[in-house]
Amino acid sequence: MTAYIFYFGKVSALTGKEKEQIDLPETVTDISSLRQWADSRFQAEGEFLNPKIRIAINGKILPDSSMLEQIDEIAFLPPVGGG
Amino acid sequence: MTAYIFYFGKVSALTGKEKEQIDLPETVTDISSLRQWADSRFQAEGEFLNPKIRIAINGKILPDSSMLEQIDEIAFLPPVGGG
Amino acid sequence: MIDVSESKIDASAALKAFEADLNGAGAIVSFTGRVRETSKQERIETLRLQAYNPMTVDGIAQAVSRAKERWSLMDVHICHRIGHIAPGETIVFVATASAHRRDAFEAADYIMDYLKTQAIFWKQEITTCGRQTWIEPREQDYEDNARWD
Amino acid sequence: MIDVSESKIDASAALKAFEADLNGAGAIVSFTGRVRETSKQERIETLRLQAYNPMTVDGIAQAVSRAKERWSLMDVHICHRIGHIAPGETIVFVATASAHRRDAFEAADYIMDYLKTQAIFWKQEITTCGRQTWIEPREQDYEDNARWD
Repeated sequence: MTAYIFYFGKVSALTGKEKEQIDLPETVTDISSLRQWADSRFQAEGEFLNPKIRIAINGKILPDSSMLEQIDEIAFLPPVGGG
Repeated sequence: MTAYIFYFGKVSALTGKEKEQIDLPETVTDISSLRQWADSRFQAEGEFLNPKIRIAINGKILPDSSMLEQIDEIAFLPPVGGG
Repeated sequence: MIDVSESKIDASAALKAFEADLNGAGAIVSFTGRVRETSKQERIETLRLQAYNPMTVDGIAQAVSRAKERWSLMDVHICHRIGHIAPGETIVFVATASAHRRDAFEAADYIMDYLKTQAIFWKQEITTCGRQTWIEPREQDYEDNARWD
Repeated sequence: MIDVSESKIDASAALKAFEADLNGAGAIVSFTGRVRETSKQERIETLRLQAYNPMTVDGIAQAVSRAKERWSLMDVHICHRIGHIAPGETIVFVATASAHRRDAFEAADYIMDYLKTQAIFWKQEITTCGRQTWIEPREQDYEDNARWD
């Protein structure tokens, strides 16, 4: 499963990059396992498991229980705020 | 006692004029008697006695008990509001 | 800056001048009040505004002082038109500036409530049919103003 | 009109365009938010704003819809800048128009609270010394936003 991933805001400080295209391993089946995968990949010591970081799949924020199918785009969204 | 009098807002609908210069009679000694004088002069049926019409003497709003001395300018101020 | 005059108000130019004078203000709120086209189904020909200076300007200056005591403001700018004002034209422009936005919002709101209910102005509406009516604040205006007591 | 782009925002021109399009609106409120010169005594070099479209614009459009259900509004106009923004430049411009002023005031206030705490943006402050910090909403911003629940 190839996905385009965005690491927004302070998440990019954990990853050292703001986006990448990557083949996800088969162990990544839902949002929970996506969080686990990212956390160990970037040695983030649980930061990716923090519910304050929301996850959008194909432009829609989804709960941790959501299964991952037909993913084009993943985004990690830390707390937002503009203005 | 000669005074310059302004009749603002809806008060001018009672007087038919917005200002005048006039010699006040000697019976006008305080703000109460000024109200009485204006009310009978313009046959206003008590409109000038309404406390919602405030009276300014020389640019300062004064209570009905105030004595009138050294008057240059009198203004009758009905309820205000701009914007 | 407080300006009460018969000159037309250009809200956009007034905002530009206000912003140009500010150093470091993060938040700027402006309010523009304009003459409506109709009143109770009748077309408005003109709105006439009377003031009584220096009482009018002094009263506004005191309201600005109270606002500056109550909120942390960098600047306040008020333009209020008097004389005859056509529909669509601007009667009043208020701008406030502060470091954080709540101060600017509340101060602009407060100053508008003052102008609507306590500032020394009288408003006469003249319709195209010739009806002339002196307009007093609405009950809602007095209630809005009482929020600050 | 919702505009999220890297183009510079001219608040005065935006207010002019907004007012020109309005027929019969008595009350217009605008808010301009600008980048401050300093943060914790350090000079700011630039503020960087990220968005994630279409999510960002869709979210703002939904907030405008909620505002239009809640208040009687004639029009709403929002410009939000993204990319690198220099001190003194405008990050956000919001304008609201209504027949009576409370609607325009409250809707502008509501929309700003949404933009500050819920809109899909991320803000990075870069100081002249090179310190880079991702900025999250202040506790006060969340409290302000909770007023509308």
